[in-house]
Amino acid sequence: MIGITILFTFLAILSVAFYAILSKDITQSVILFMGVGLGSVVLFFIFQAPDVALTEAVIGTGLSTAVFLLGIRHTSIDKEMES
Amino acid sequence: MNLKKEFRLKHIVLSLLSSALMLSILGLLSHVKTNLHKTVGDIVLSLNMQTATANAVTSVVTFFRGIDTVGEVTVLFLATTGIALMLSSTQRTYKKVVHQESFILDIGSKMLLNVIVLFGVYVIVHGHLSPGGGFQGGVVIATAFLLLFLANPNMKLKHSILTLGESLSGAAYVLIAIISLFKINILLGNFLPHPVSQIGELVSGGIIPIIYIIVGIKVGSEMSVIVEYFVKEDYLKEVPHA
Amino acid sequence: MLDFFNSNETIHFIITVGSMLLFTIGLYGIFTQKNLVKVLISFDIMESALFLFFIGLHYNFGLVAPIVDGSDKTFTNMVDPVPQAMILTTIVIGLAVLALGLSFGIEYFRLTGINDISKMNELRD
Amino acid sequence: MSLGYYFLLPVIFSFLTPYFRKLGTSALRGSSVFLTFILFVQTLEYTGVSLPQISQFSVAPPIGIAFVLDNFSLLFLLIFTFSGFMVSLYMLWYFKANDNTNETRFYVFFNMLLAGSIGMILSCDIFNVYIFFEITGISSYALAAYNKDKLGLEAGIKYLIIGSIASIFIVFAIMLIYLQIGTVNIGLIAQRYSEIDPKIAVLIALMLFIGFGTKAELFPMNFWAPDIYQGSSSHVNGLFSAIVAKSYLFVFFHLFYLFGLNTKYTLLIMSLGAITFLVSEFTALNQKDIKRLFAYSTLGQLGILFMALASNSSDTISGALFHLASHSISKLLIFLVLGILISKFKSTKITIVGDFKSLFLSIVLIIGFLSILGIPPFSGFIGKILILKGFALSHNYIAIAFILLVSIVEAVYFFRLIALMLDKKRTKTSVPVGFVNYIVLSVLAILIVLFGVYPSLLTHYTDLATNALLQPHSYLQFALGVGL
Repeated sequence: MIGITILFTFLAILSVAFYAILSKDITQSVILFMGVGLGSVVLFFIFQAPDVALTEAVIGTGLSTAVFLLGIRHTSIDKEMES
Repeated sequence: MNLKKEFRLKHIVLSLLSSALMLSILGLLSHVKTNLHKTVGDIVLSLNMQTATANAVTSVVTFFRGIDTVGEVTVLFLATTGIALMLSSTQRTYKKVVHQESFILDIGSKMLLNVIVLFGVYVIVHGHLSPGGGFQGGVVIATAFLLLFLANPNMKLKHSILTLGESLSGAAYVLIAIISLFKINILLGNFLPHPVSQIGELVSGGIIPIIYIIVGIKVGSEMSVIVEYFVKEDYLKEVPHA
Repeated sequence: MLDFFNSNETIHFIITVGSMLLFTIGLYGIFTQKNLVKVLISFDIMESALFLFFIGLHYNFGLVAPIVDGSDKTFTNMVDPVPQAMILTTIVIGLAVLALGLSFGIEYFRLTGINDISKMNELRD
Repeated sequence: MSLGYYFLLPVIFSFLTPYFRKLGTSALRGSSVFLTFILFVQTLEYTGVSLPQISQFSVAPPIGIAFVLDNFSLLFLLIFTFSGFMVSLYMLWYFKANDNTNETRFYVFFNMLLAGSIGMILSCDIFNVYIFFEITGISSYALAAYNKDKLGLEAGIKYLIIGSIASIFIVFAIMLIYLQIGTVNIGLIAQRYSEIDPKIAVLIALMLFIGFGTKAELFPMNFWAPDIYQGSSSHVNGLFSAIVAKSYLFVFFHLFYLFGLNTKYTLLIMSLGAITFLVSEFTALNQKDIKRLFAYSTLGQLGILFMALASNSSDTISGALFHLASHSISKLLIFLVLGILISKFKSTKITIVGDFKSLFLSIVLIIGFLSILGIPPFSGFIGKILILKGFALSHNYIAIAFILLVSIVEAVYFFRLIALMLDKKRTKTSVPVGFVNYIVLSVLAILIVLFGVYPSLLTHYTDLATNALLQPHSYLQFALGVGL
């Protein structure tokens, strides 16, 4: 069971990461990037690394996404976001 | 049209190149050993009982590789200073966001703040017993402030208190290292009593929980400062030069 | 079928291939993306790939997290704690560098209105 | 004093910087001078002590982390602490003459840049080296972008991106090492490096080469360096050239010899160094920006150092270490003088060296130029001649011919600068120097002349350092915690 969970989580992470890179919309790619973090949290938990999982959850998924979302408004020329 | 084709071609070539590189690395990685014996980690696990810390990762972070953590805290401090250098508002003017005071939002966020801070403190204090510790708990506390900022962008943190917490906790960490040098002649040693029988209790492990609490205060205040700068940058738009 | 998936060799194979593919995606992003935020995201994806690789290869079936609870007070049959501590450090450093880079980008965008790293070419021969 | 203070003292000073600022600007500046002075004096004391020395943190290595000082790192420690002391004195003038809004933050980065570089050369744990690598890196990104102008920020962003790539590869290498040997202690890795599967060993060497080679400005990965130098302030360039690049160079060659890579990759590194030297000197010929010109000059000198340090023969390495010390001092001198000129003329055109009127500055600047070029009686001459002598003793005549030929190219642009400086037809403006700068610049110039006239003052240390590098037996013993 664990093996299959690992396999499918990896597939999910890979597809999410791929779309995060390819997406034209920066906001979308930030949110998708958060998906990579979430998948990593699941995997770290399976790999018996709860400390790393907690760190990845609060830092990789939580705070860095927040920092990105707060920061991108001032680093993009998107007209929609200016209004 | 032609340009677009060229662009696509470049993408294809680059992706082929990077996948070729990675495939070769992958081929090499099939030779990696995966079940090692007698690693440093095994020695650490066998020694870990002496530190009287239930969580081995915590004892590695704060004790066995303690100077790494001093460096890590310093990296965060440097990043905070750099962000403050970049985004500090000395040279620009901000306009105040017209903020409609919503009673429910205000009260709700303040109530949640207490719960989140309490959880952060729990994570920090139980760092040596359960997963978590100073870094994680500090960031949890910072996210509580993020919530407060999102509810009320005009809020201001007291910078003098944050600077105090940041500077003094950092200095305290280094001072603990130096006191230990005078007490047991080893920098960053565990100079407080840590009987093995206490393992699993809240007060156990000598200086290890104290270090994690200090790290928690430092990380919490630094991350709050980072969050505040980014929120201010985002919400309080600059007045265009007339 | 389940036995095949539940062997150490298989999961180590999945971890190696998966994390290296993730690494490739990040590398591809660095090569092709022009927006500074996306480049930073690519860096983070590459770092995540390395973390998964490192932590994953230290996991074998039957090992538990390196934390003792009340009843059983021996540190045996546990996952290696040193890689976890190292990854913990690296995650925090990664966040620090990322936030610093983003603040550089914000300030540069405020001055010039450029967020495209291929157009940052004031400095040249 | 325990070696740990080399890192802990700058850290505590940095943490307390906001409070020094509250006591007044002079307390802030004074604290940095005091700190660098203490570190320098302490390093001078270590010259009379039997080395290696070790001081451990928490647990004895190889489980814990320790700082080990041997003769090789002592030489670098002397250069770093001396350069740091000189720059902190120079900053006393700089912030009086220039905008000092963000002075507090500058001192934080300056102290930590020094501490990170020193930590990198002292630590005997490769993951700890990575932490110091990041500390130095973040300080230098912030220092590059410190002025918050267009050029500075662009330099900062470029430096950050390049630095992140380098650090990812270093982390990868460390992970592979841990997976293979199960340790991160440099002494233990060096002992067991031959046990690694040869294919993985190649991969590890490649990753370390990319990571540290990028930061040490070696040929295929040094395209970024001139941009950074052009965008940053001149005194920051002095720091980059005298301290930061040298610390990455230290780690590169330390690991190169400890892991036994010198048996396989000598020719590769030597040829890459030669290409660095050739390309940079030719590109330097038609530069219009003075900081960029000296960036290329720095790259060229680093190229010579790579050639000589990788050469595997003790005479050449000893000469290279002499040249390294001399280059640090000379480049620091040049960049500090340029800083004075740039803050006066507000321009970075190459012509500013012809526009000033100050006998003192002209003399020290010419001393710096001639020393880099390798004209007697200055220290750069001794450095180059020792390298050439070393190559001659190991019958490597191609390298000798190559260095001599490319040095002619170097001479072209240096003499062009000197001619510009001595040109009587240009309108000259007098430049205020500042009291403290008279001391700093004359100390640097006197050292250049002194090492040129009495090279034995320095060759004593470089010979010891070469021995420590090529016969690392005692270092390895100490890295495993024997001396405790």
